Amino acid sequence: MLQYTIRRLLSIIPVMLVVSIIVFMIVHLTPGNPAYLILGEDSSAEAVQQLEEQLGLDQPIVVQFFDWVTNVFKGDLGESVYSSEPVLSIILDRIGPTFSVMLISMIFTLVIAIPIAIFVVWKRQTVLDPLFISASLLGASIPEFWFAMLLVLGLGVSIPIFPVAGYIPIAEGFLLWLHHLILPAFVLATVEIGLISRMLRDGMLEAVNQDYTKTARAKGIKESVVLMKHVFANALIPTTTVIGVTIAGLLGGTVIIETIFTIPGIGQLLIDSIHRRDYPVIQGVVLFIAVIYVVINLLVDLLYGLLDPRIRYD
Amino acid sequence: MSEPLLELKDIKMYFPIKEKVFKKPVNHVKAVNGVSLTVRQGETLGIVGESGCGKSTLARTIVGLLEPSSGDILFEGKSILGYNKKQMHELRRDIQMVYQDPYTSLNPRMKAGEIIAAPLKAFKMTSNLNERVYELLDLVGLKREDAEKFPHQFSGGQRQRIGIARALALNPKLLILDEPVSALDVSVQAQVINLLEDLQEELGLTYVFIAHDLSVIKHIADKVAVMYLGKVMELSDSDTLYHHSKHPYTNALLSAIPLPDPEKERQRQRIMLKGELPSPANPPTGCIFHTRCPIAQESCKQHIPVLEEKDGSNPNHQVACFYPQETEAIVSSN
Amino acid sequence: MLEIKNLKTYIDTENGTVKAVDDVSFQIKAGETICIVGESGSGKSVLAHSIMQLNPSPPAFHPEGEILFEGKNLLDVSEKELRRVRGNEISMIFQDPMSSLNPVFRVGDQLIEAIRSHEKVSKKAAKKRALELLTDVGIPDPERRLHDYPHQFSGGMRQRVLIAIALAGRPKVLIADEPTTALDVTIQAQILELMRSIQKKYGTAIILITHDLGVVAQIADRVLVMYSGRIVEKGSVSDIFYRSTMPYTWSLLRSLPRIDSDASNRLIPIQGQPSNLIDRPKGCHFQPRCPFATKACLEIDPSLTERGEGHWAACILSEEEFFNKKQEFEVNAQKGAVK
Amino acid sequence: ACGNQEQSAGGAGDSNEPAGDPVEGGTLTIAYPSEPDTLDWMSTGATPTRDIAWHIFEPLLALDNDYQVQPMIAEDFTVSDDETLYTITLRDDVKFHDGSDVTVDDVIASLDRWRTVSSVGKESDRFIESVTAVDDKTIEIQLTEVYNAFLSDMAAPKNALMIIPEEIAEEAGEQPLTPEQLIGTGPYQFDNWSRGSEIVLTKFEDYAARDETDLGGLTGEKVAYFDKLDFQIVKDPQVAINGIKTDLYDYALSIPNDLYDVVETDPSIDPVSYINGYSTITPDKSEPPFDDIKVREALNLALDKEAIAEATYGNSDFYSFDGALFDPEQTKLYSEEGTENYLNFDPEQAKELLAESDYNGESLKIMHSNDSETYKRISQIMKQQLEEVGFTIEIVPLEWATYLEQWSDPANWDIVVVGWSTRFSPNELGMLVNDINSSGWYDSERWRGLIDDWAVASDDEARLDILSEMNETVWEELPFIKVANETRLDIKGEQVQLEETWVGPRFWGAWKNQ
Amino acid sequence: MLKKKRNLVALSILLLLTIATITADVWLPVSPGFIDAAQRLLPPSGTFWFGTDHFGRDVFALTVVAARVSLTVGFTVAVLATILGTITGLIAGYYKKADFIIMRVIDGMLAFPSLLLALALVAALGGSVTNIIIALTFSFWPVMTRIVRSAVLQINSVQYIEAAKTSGVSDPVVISKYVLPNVLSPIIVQGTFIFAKAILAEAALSFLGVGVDPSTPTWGNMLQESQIYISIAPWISIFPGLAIVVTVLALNMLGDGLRDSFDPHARKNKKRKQHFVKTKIAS
Ligand SMILES: Nc1ncnc2c1ncn2[C@@H]1O[C@H](COP(=O)(O)OP(=O)(O)OP(=O)(O)O)[C@@H](O)[C@H]1O
Ligand SMILES: Nc1ncnc2c1ncn2[C@@H]1O[C@H](COP(=O)(O)OP(=O)(O)OP(=O)(O)O)[C@@H](O)[C@H]1O
Ligand SMILES: [Mg+2]
Ligand SMILES: [Mg+2]
Repeated sequence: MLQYTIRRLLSIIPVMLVVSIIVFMIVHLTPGNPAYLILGEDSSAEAVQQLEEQLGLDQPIVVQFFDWVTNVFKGDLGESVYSSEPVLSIILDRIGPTFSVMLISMIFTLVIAIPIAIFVVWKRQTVLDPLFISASLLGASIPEFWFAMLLVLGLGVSIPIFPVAGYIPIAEGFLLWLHHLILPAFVLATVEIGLISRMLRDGMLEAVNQDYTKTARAKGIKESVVLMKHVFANALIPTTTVIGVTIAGLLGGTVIIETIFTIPGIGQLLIDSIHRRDYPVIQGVVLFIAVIYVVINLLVDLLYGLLDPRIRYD
Repeated sequence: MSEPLLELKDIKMYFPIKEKVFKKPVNHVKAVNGVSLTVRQGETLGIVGESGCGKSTLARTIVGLLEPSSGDILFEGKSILGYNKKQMHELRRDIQMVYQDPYTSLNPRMKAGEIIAAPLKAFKMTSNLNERVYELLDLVGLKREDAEKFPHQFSGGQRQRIGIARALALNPKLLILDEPVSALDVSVQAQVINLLEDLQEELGLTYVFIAHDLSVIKHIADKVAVMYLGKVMELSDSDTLYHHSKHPYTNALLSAIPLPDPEKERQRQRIMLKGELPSPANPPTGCIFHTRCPIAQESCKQHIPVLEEKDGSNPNHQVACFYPQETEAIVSSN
Repeated sequence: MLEIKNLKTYIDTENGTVKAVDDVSFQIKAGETICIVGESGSGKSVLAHSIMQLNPSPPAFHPEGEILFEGKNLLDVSEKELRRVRGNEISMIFQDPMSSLNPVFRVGDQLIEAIRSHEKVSKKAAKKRALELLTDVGIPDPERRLHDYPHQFSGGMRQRVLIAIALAGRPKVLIADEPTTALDVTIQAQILELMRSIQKKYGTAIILITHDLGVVAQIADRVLVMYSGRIVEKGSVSDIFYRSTMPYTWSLLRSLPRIDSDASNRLIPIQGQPSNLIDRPKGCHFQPRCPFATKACLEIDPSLTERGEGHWAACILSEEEFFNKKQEFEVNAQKGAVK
Repeated sequence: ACGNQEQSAGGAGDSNEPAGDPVEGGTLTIAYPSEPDTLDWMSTGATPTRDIAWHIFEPLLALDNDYQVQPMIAEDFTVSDDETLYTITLRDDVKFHDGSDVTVDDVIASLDRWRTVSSVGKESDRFIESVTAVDDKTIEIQLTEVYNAFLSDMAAPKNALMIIPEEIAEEAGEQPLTPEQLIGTGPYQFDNWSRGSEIVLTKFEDYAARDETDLGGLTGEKVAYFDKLDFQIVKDPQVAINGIKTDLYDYALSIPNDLYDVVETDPSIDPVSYINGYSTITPDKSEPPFDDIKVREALNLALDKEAIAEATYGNSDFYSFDGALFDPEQTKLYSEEGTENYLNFDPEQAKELLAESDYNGESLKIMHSNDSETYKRISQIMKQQLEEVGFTIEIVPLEWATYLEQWSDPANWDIVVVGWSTRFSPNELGMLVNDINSSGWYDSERWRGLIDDWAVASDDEARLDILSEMNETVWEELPFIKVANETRLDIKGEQVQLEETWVGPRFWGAWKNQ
Repeated sequence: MLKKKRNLVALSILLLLTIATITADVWLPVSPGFIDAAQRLLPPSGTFWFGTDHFGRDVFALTVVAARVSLTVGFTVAVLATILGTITGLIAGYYKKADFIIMRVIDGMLAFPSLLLALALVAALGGSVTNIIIALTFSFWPVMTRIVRSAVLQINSVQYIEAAKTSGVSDPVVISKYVLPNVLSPIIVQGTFIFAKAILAEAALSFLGVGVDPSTPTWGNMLQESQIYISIAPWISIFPGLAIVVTVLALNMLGDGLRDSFDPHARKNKKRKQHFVKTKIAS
């Protein structure tokens, strides 16, 4: 198991390399130049050139790439072109809010999706099922910024239950933190609830007809227990996969929510850095997201082993 | 006696136990662990044995789906293992396989006619394609209209016939049948067996016939190999085996066959095997059967018996046992 | 002890209503073994599931019939009552041991769950009982095995665990649906032996569904032959094997390759297509495939008639007629040679 | 409100007289729509930088409420009779946020930096001969020739001559100041900048206010009532409004004018408005077709500025039609003369002119930066209007960084739509002032002559003449086409008391009622 | 029966929309982009069914015309991502040797925020429909690859594939005639899902200012432009929002229907299959 984990972690390297090359190419081939941006419209050509030299942007792109990769291997992601802060510390500053939203939205998703799925499977022969499918689709087909706006107007302004925007670090109080996260997390969750409850439902419907489910029923166990224990446990593998991909996707995909709720997260950081052509930050963020992605997928794979004892990695 | 068509020489097939790409295998499943067999033109070799003893693996090795870990396979005297893609392709004309499961071995989205035509197309034998397909359908006792039906529109026995027609399309010399009737209900099973027998007679086919059911094997096979944990334990012509089996495992198998006759059945003595089938990843030392053998001796744990003839009278009867003993024939000669 | 009266189990599908069990009646006494044979899809499993009320419903429903267990009709009792019966009074072993254990829970937990679903016992006591049960069904080193997952068990061991689960509530009736199909003969023999010893010990009534007539010959007291959702013949094991008066049963037996006879005779399959449970032939359901069918068979749908003490068959032919036809047929078969 | 132009959001100004007695303490939370790249007010003319930086930094001289140059860090200043020697004395007690006193060396170093990094400073630099410290409170600046714009350049609120410590000025050189280098003399000091989230300023306890009362604008007595100014980056105006409604924010900038009605009807929100320059349509004059003045005339005649403004700005309180280069409020810079061409709208004549020209319907690119809703809208309406007279138009919205790069090559565009914030001297008229490479390639003897005249103009009257001439030149040569004067709409919570000035968001002298 | 009706409804909605948007120029009374400041922000009425927007444009006309780009983006992205994903997925699933390389690249692509790509492309080349399509294709393609691959892996050891191989059928034929048709169901479902997601993604990109050029109406940029009016002129955002929701719903229904209709015997087959496969589920 340990060996497997290590090996999987090592497989980050090829993924990283692919990601690095792509991101580096994209970032540097995109028009726009931080020197220009920093110095503004009226800057002189010499000043721009000087700044470019200072930032190392005058080097051939291959040299820049190797410099960067070498530094990354040494654990140095570089510094922001604008604030000169180390990229890593910028990312760490921003990851808190993003993780918080993700965490709460995942909790929402699970707390809502799981009972819904179980309920629908329980009532699988009734109209509830097609009704549910439509509802889950609806959740997934509402543009999220639109939904967020409506929610804010409703529950933030008209009936001011929740703050309309902002993020409070958990250090300043758990309840405050939570209070600020509920709306954004809920918006993110609506999309996922549809997806995950549907996955879970499909998995459970598959399991519900399996022989072991009949065995459980034949023991004389309550139907609700059969569903919640035997059927549910067997539907978890595909669901976990989806949750894994979803979490990874959330990392890069919370931009809109972060914008609407002014949460200073990774998504905002990424989009701001792109607009500013803050190359080291863009590269750092993408690399960081990729690492998290690989790690989450690894965790998901390891979780498989817990969820299904038949899957073993050793 | 006819020429050997297929010769297996000490075939071993080990599957590394590993889960992911980077992993070095720690151990191997010794699915087939040194099997040598000869099949002659026109005869039927039956293979029986416990579930998981390596029968299917052996079959898949013969048709080239698996590359054996060691050993050699001769077809018409030539080793086929070194064959390149093209030669392998040519070889497929001669060796065909019929699968256990009549449903899963047919592409559910192809019509019966297409399924049967697929090998013909693969070998570009497309002249008179339709005629040939009809001929094959006819051969296996299906109707022309059936060519237009999808697999799910057939009964189990009919599906198995499609599988056989597909296997026959290229006029193969050798047909490997991997439990072709296990999934079928007894009456359907009878249809398929009859068909196979007729075809053998008409086309002079050679069969390797794998089955669980010893009654079926007895019915169809000329020669039977009894496998246990990747090895052949006893090899003999069918009559001899059913009447004079010598290996304790064969004896146990035979004694466990329930007879469809309540009176005989209730008088029978069975040899109950103790213990569980050992794992093919860690087969027991010495004689692999010693852990369950009712007559195992201390020495069986150390030494490995070879498959050889024990009874001078019958050179075709080979046993891998230090203490071969004939049990009372379950098959009364009546 | 258990009596099935005119049971019908129909299943609604897109293509029509499947009459999977159509007017089936039989009864079973304590300590008795009944085997149900019949072709694939003739409704054996549905019948077994009906007794336990395990058919998914909808689409399954019972337009008619009673399942009387100790005087109560299981079709009428409350869900709660039914749960008490399930596992406790009547338990079932499903067709496939490989998939009938939940792969994600430990074997011990599944067994303990079965025990505790009926008896209010402590976990510890339940565990002790689980150990006993595993020992009973002959699993070596049960203490350790409790902590294993199903995939760590061999097929035979899994089957035995299922039996242990089925026995957890000390049921009065045990229904086993093809418990040995997936196993090879040596393990099959072990399992049958086990069932027999349990029956002796607890006086359990066993309903065994199987394709394997050898198993029937070995274990059954009485046999029910099903065809197309109906019982077409029932009687003692020798009635069926030696004195069958129903062409289907007779054909079935004839189509077996016999290991105990040396003649490598050609096998004699039943002609024609298996019956369709939605749209059944007119008259006798077996009539299109019956070698003895007459014009009358097209009209009359025969019901079970008594042919001897406890021996019933559904055929318009009398015992004598049947015997004659049989003779005639065999003579013809010999004459007509191979075709 | 003080000196608001008549057109300013109807009635909005009246309610915004500070009411009650000032309350000390508390935090003012401001929803700011975009994050500045830097807070170095000297090196960039960007509005976000300016709006925040002027709480931290102070210039030597500054404009008052009437756009008059007044001393700020300077105690006073005199100009010699030949108008080439400027003597500036410094106040005694001014301290930097790091506790050190402001000395002449700091001022000279700041001036030097200003001359190299500030676009306005660079303009002045051409005329500066020497800068000398006379004593530790006095400096003298000797010009090479008469340059009458020098004082207003030094007081310009854009790329300002802000005073920073000598070491920092030297260390930073041409590069923008880093957050650690943000040491100024203003009433608030830089505290912390969480990128992407907020910029926090705290009250500077040792602030040395000027003696006179608040002069409006950027000078006079400044009192910091708040302990903290918290500029939060809030990109979405809807969020900002919601935030004010729910007391999350106290003040929000750049609210779309269309939302004025929402704001006005809500008693908890007060509107704040002030002039904000104008948007322009600038053709590329180096290449066909717009190198041909006829085509430019056709362009001007084809544009119905009233329709453009209405569809762009919505509420008519927020725009006014005026072809002048400066705002009417800027009395000394304002001249209406010469703007007759401005509202000429005659599609028929445009068609004729176009027919006479060499333009043959080839597709023209309108480029704009996509971060501004205004440019986006103007481009779209313009497209419709231009196509009506026979132009073929393709709109190319670009992200700011790309826009900046594309902008310098005439091959990339034919027309750009870009906004000009309020300017305080012709020297600040961006692309008309700098070298022809950054002016949409406007190469005009006439215009250059006027700029030179401006430098030596002796008095206000002469200047107004030059300004009229400038207007005329612009509307005849059409280097760019002005759309309309814009008024910006900010909003604040009703409890926030502040004085409205042309400066915009200026939070000294402001307080929050409890 | 009920299902069939649902499919019919879904199909009619989509067809109607497609036809309406293609022929819009013919039947719409005014040019949909026509700006008329005098008619700004009018609520829905007899003349303007969906009201007017901040430019005085008819929201109904815009919604209809916007379908053009939105459906094009959705359709093209779905088709491209499906084709590319299916090809790579089939290859990765079928050839063990190619699997590792392909999957690492795909992992890299998956881990790569699509937003960055979209932004980069739009920054570099402008917000053209083509660029949006490229960016979205890149982000949906790897997901499709993963799904197809996993389906192929499942089916790889199914006997009819082996049977085909032993019959001498060549790899390309096995892949195209045996593997592909049997993994079509998840492909169709995922494909329609991508269609829906792409429409939403285009809207999201517009929201972030990197969508299709604002002078080309799309549902996405309509929503984006209208968001500040949500409290004063909600109709501007409600109708394009509804259009997205209805289209996505219809599509998903159609996708489900397509999957079912693709194999008319799906239910029957499934039962039979289970019946036979049961004994083979090994540990
Ligand atoms: N691809 C493989 N990788 C690893 N192990 C395998 C593989 N294929 C087969 N095995 C193992 O090899 C052994 C022999 O399998 P095989 O399928 O040949 O058995 P069998 O005799 O055909 O059994 P059955 O009667 O159940 O079909 C089993 O233990 C099986 O798990
Ligand atoms: N849920 C269901 N929906 C529709 N038809 C069903 C359902 N369950 C069973 N059937 C049908 O009912 C009939 C009887 O099935 P059953 O499983 O009882 O057969 P069986 O006799 O047990 O066959 P086997 O010997 O193959 O197990 C079959 O035709 C089957 O297709
Ligand atoms: Mg096998
Ligand atoms: Mg069954």
